[in-house]
Amino acid sequence: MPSEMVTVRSNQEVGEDVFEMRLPSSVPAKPGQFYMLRREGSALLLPRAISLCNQEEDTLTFLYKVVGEGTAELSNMKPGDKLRLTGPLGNGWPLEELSGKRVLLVGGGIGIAPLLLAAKALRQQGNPADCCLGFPHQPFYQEAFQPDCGALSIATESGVAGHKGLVTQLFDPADYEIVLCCGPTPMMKAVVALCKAAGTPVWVSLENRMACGVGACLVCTCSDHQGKNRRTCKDGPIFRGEEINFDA
Amino acid sequence: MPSEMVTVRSNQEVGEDVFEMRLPSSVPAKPGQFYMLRREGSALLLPRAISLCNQEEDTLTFLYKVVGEGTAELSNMKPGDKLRLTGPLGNGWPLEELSGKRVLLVGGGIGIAPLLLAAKALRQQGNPADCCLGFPHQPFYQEAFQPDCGALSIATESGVAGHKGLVTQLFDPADYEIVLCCGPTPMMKAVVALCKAAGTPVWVSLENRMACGVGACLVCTCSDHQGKNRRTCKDGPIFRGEEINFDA
Amino acid sequence: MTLETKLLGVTLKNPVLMASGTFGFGEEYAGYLDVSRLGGICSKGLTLHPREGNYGPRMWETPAGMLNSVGLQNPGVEHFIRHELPGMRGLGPAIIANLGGGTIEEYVEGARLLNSAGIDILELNISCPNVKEGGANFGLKPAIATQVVSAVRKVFSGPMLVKLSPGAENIVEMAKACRQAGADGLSLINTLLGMAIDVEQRKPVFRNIAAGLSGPAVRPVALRMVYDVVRAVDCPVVGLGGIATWRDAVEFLLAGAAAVQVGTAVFQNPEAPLEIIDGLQRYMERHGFEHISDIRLKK
Amino acid sequence: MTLETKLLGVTLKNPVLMASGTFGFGEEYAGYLDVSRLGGICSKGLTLHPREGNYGPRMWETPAGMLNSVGLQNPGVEHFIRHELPGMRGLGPAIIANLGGGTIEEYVEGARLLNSAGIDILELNISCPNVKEGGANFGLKPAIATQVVSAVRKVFSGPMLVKLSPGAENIVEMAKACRQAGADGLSLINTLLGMAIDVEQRKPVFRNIAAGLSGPAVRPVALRMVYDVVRAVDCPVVGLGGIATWRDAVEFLLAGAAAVQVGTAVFQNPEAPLEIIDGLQRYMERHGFEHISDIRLKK
Ligand SMILES: Cc1cc2nc3c(=O)[nH]c(=O)nc-3n(C[C@H](O)[C@H](O)[C@H](O)COP(=O)(O)OP(=O)(O)OC[C@H]3O[C@@H](n4cnc5c(N)ncnc54)[C@H](O)[C@@H]3O)c2cc1C
Ligand SMILES: Cc1cc2nc3c(=O)[nH]c(=O)nc-3n(C[C@H](O)[C@H](O)[C@H](O)COP(=O)(O)OP(=O)(O)OC[C@H]3O[C@@H](n4cnc5c(N)ncnc54)[C@H](O)[C@@H]3O)c2cc1C
Ligand SMILES: Cc1cc2nc3c(=O)[nH]c(=O)nc-3n(C[C@H](O)[C@H](O)[C@H](O)COP(=O)(O)O)c2cc1C
Ligand SMILES: Cc1cc2nc3c(=O)[nH]c(=O)nc-3n(C[C@H](O)[C@H](O)[C@H](O)COP(=O)(O)O)c2cc1C
Ligand code: FES
Ligand code: FES
Repeated sequence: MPSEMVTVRSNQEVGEDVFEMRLPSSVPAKPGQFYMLRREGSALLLPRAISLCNQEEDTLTFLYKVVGEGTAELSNMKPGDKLRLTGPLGNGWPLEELSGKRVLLVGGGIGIAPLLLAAKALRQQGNPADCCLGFPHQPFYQEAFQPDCGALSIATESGVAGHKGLVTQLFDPADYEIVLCCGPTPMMKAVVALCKAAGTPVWVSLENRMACGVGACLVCTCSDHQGKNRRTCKDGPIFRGEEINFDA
Repeated sequence: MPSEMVTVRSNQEVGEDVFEMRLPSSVPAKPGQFYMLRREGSALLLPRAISLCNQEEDTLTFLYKVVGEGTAELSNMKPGDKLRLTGPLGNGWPLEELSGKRVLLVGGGIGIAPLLLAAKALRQQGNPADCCLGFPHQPFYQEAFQPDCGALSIATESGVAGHKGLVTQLFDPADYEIVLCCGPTPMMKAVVALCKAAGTPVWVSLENRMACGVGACLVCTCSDHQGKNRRTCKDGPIFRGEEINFDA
Repeated sequence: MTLETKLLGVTLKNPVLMASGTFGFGEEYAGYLDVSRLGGICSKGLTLHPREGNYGPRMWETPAGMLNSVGLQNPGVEHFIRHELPGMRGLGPAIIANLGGGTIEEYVEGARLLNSAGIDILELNISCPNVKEGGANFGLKPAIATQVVSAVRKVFSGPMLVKLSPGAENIVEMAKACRQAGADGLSLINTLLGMAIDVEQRKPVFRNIAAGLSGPAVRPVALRMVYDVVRAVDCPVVGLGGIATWRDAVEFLLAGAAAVQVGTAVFQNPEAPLEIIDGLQRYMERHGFEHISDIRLKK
Repeated sequence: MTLETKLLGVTLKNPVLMASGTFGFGEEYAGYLDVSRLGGICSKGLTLHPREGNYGPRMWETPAGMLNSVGLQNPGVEHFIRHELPGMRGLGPAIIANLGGGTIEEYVEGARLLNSAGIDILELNISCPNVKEGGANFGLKPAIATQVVSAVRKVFSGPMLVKLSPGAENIVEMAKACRQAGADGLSLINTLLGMAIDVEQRKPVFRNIAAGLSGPAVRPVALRMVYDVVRAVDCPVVGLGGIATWRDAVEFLLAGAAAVQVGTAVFQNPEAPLEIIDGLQRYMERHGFEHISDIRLKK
C-alpha cells in the first residue's frame, strides 16, 4: 500500500543536525522519488516530504536535516515508534536518458540525499558518475557515495575538508554530457547557469511547500520560463534546470 | 519551580490500560494534591490533571488510566522523554481533621490513586485507615496499599477477585468517624448518600475538565447545594461530600 | 442499516464527499486510496476560462490548519468537460462540479456549459473575488450573492448546491437568501480569511496578504454555522470544515447535515476518508441507526 | 534597546499583557511564573453586579484550541475594586480592567465606579449578550456597539480600549465606528463563536449550544483582522488571539499592533508569557530594533 503506518527501524544522527532514518517498505521506488512522512499523533497538520536516499531489500533509508518543528519531531522518533509513510511520489531522475553518458552528480548539503540512488543505478549500469558534494562545514555521508562513484570531490565553505570554497568550483560542466543536481536554490541556480553556458543538459530536484504530494492541491507549483505552472510533487520534483524560472 | 520541563524516569503498564509514571521533583506535595502534565510537543492543547499517587524522596509517582487521546499520549512516553509538569495543585486531603480518628478510605477504579498517600500519612501517624477498593474487573495496585492499611477489602463487579459486587457493599460508614473517597461520580454519589444516612463526614476528590489548574479561568467549577460555584482545581479537588451538588 | 443516502435526488453510496480543491479531479489520489468507495467528489474549482492562479507562495502551515492561496488555478470548464470529467466519471463516486467566477456573466456561461455535461450536482462557489467590485467577495452580502445564484439558476436545471463563505456578514441570512434565489441545497463552510507573516523575512507570506484557512482548527466554527443554517432553511445542507475523523463527521450529521465533505484531512492521511466511512458505519451499528438521516439530533 | 513602551499614555515594562478571563486577577498564577515581569494584566471580565456564570460544562478541547462557556462569572465591580484590585496593584504590571454588561446602563454604572478606582486602562468588552435585544451580541453591528462606547466614554475619563468581537459583521467598519465613538485604542480579537457536539451522548456539549473558541487555532484569523484594523484606524491596536510563542507575538507587532495579549497559551505553559518576553528581546537584538514600534512592517 502506498500510504500506510510503518514502524521506525532506526533513526540516528549522522552529522550535525543530520539524521538517517530507516523504515520498512516493500514497494519498489525509483531514484529521485520522495515520500511524505508524518509521525503518528503528530502535533503538526501536514506530513514532511523527504527524498528516498537509499533502498535495500525491504528497507528505505532517508537522510534529513533538522530545520524546523517537523524535522525536529522526526529526529525525536525512536525505533518502534510509528509514522505514516506515503509514497513513492514524484517522477524520479531520468535514468533512461543517462545510459552510456558521462554523468556528473552535484549535491549541496542535505541535497546530496536523492543523488545516492542515482549513483548506485549508474554504477550498476557499468557507467559510474563523477560526484561533487559541497557542504557549509563538516561533510557527512560522503563515505556512502565513495563505492558507487567515479571521481568523488568534496568542497566545504569553511575549509574543514576537501576544497575550501563552493561546490561549483569543483567541476567544468563541459566535461560531462549530463548533470544531475540537488541543493539549496542559489546553488542550483548557479549550477544551471554554468551548465547552460557550457551547453550541458542539467536536471534539478526542487523543493517546495507541499500538502497532498500527489498533484491534487496545487499548492506546490513552480513556474517555467513561459509562466506555466508545474506541480513540484507530481510533474517533478525533478525538472530540466533550463526550464525552471527560479525567480518566479 | 512549580512549572518545569522534567524527564520521564519510568512509565509502565501496571493493569489493563493503567500506567504508572515516575517523574523527578523536589517540591514537597500534600496527599490529595494533583499536577498538570503535558508532553513536550504534544498534539493536544491542554495538559492533563493527574493526582499524585506516591512521593518518595525526589520521585513522584502517578497512576493513570488511558481513556482518551491525552492519556494515550502519556502512555506512549518512554524514559528520557520530556514533559511539562505543573504543580502541586489543589488543596489535598484534610489530614489535620483525621488525626486519631477511625478513618475509612474508599476507592473506585483509577480513583484509588490519590488515596495511597493518605493511607501512608495515616500509617505514619500510627493511625492506619481501613481501605475498601472496588474495580470493575481485574484489581490493580492493591499490593501498594497492603502495607499501609489496617483492613484492606477488595470488590470486583465481575467477581474475579474479592467480593463480587460493588465497593459500597464492603463497609458500613457507621463504623467510622470519617470517610475519604475517590472514584467514578455515581460511586461517589452513593458513598456520600450512605455516609449522610449514617451521619459520618465524608470527603471526596472531584474531577472536572480543567484548563489553568490554578483557579484563574473558572472553567472547572462545580456547584454546592446553595448553587454557589466552587473551583474544582483551587477550592478542591477535595470537598466535603455533603456540600457538593452532584446533579448540577 | 445502510450508508446509502440521497442528496438533492442523487443517490450516494455514503455521505462522505471530497471537498473542492483538495482532491483534484479524483484521479490524482487514485493510487493512494480506493477512490471508488467514496460517496462523491467535488472537482477542483472551475472557472469559464483557464486560470494559472496566484503567484508566490501558496501554502503556509498553521496550528491544526493551513492557509492556501492557490487562486482558482484550473483548466477551464470546457477543458474539464472534455478531458477531466470522463476520467472522473469512471471512478464511481457522484461527480460534483465546483464552479467559481470573477463576474456574473462568467458564472452563467460556465454553468450553461455544465448544464449538459453530465455532472451529478453543481456546487456554486460564491467565495470568489468579484472583479467588477474591486475584488470584494461575492459571498459576503446577500444582495450580491443572490444575483449570482439566481442568474445561474436560470441556466442550470440540475441539482445545485451553493457553497457559502464563513465570511458572510450573517451566515443565516445568507443561507436563507441563497435558498430563496434558487439553491436546492447549501454547502458550508469554505475557508476562513486568515494571514501569516514571515517574522524573519519580515513580510506577509502571501502576495495577496490574506489567504484561506482550512483544517481541524476551523471545525468548531464550521459546526456552529452548519447547526444554525440547518435550523433556518428548509433544504439539505452539506457540512464541512476540518473534518478529519469519523467523530468529526458524526458531529456534522448530528447537527443536521445531509452529507459531509472532507478536505484538508486527506493531506495528512490519504486513508482518512475511508476511515471516516468505516467509523460511520460502526457508529450507526452501535447506536442502531438505519439511515444517515436518523443520526440527526432530535427536537 | 528597550521593551518598554507606551500604550494610551501608560508606560508598560513590555508589550506583553495577559488576556481577560485567562489570568484571573493575577494572583492565581503568582506561584507559577514571575508575574511582576509582565507588561500588564487584564482582569477577569467584570460586570456591575456579581454573576455566577453559566451552568453545565464550561470547556471543551478542540484541535489547537478550546471552547469556553464561562459566562462572565465574576464578583462584580465593587467587590473587584475593594478586594481584588489592591492585590492586583501590588503585583507590578499595569492593570487593565475588563468590563462587560448586559445593558448599556450596566456598562455605564460599572465604568463610573471604575473611573475613580485607580486602574490604568479600561478595556470595554462589547462581545456580551444584550439582554434587552434577546441576547444578540453588542459587538456585531456598529450602530449598537457605538451606543455602548459613547455612553461609557461620557463617564470614563481615563484611557479606554474597546475590545472587538471577530463576529462583527465587518471588523474594519466596527473598528472605525468604535474609534469615532470615543475609544482611545482597540483590542482584538475576542473568541470566535463555535460549538461542539458530544457524539456518544448525542447532544451539544454546552447548554448555550455556542461557546467561545480561543487558542492557536484562531491565530491566522486574528492576525488578518489586526492587520486590516491597524491600516484603517488612527489609534493604537492591541493584538491577540492564539499567541503562544514569541514568533506569534512578533507577527502581531509586525502587523502593527502596539502591544499583544496572551490568553489560552498560559494554560498549556504557565511560563509562556515570560518566554515570549525573552524571545521578543532576542528578536529585537538580532534585528537591531530600538523600540517596539520599530518592529512594525514598513510601507
Ligand atoms: C520533494 C522534496 C524532497 C525533500 N527531500 C528532503 C530530504 O531528503 N532531506 C531533507 O532533509 N529535506 C528534504 N526536503 C525538505 C523537507 O521537506 C523540509 O526540510 C521539511 O519539510 C521542513 O519541515 P520543518 O517542519 O522541519 O520546517 P518548518 O520550516 O518549520 O516547516 C514549516 C512548513 O514549511 C514546509 N517546508 C519548510 N521547508 C521546506 C522545504 N525546504 N521544502 C518543502 N517544504 C518545506 C514544511 O513542510 C512545513 O509545512 C524535501 C522537500 C521536498 C519538497
Ligand atoms: C484533579 C484531578 C485529578 C485526576 N487524577 C487522575 C489520576 O490520578 N489518574 C487518572 O487516570 N486520571 C485522573 N484524572 C482524570 C484525568 O485528568 C482524565 O482522565 C484525563 O484528563 C483524560 O484525558 P484524555 O485526553 O485521555 O481524555 P479525553 O476524553 O480525550 O479528554 C478530552 C478533554 O476532556 C478532559 N477530561 C476528560 N476526562 C476527564 C476527567 N475525568 N477529569 C478531568 N478532565 C477530563 C481532558 O483533560 C481533555 O481536556 C484526574 C482529573 C482531575 C481533574
Ligand atoms: C488547497 C485548497 C484549495 C481549495 N480550493 C477550493 C476551490 O477551488 N473551490 C472551493 O469551493 N473550495 C476550495 N477549497 C475549500 C475547501 O473545499 C473547503 O471548503 C475548506 O478547505 C474547508 O474544509 P477542510 O477544513 O475540510 O479543508 C480549497 C481548500 C484548500 C485547502
Ligand atoms: C476561559 C476564558 C475566559 C474568557 N473570559 C473573557 C472575559 O471575561 N472578557 C473578555 O473580554 N474576554 C474573555 N476571554 C477571551 C480572551 O481574553 C481572548 O480574547 C481570547 O481567548 C483570544 O485569545 P487567546 O487565543 O490568546 O486565548 C476569555 C477566554 C477564555 C479562554
Ligand atoms: S503538493 Fe499538492 S499538488 Fe503538489
Ligand atoms: S481549571 Fe482554571 S479555574 Fe480551575
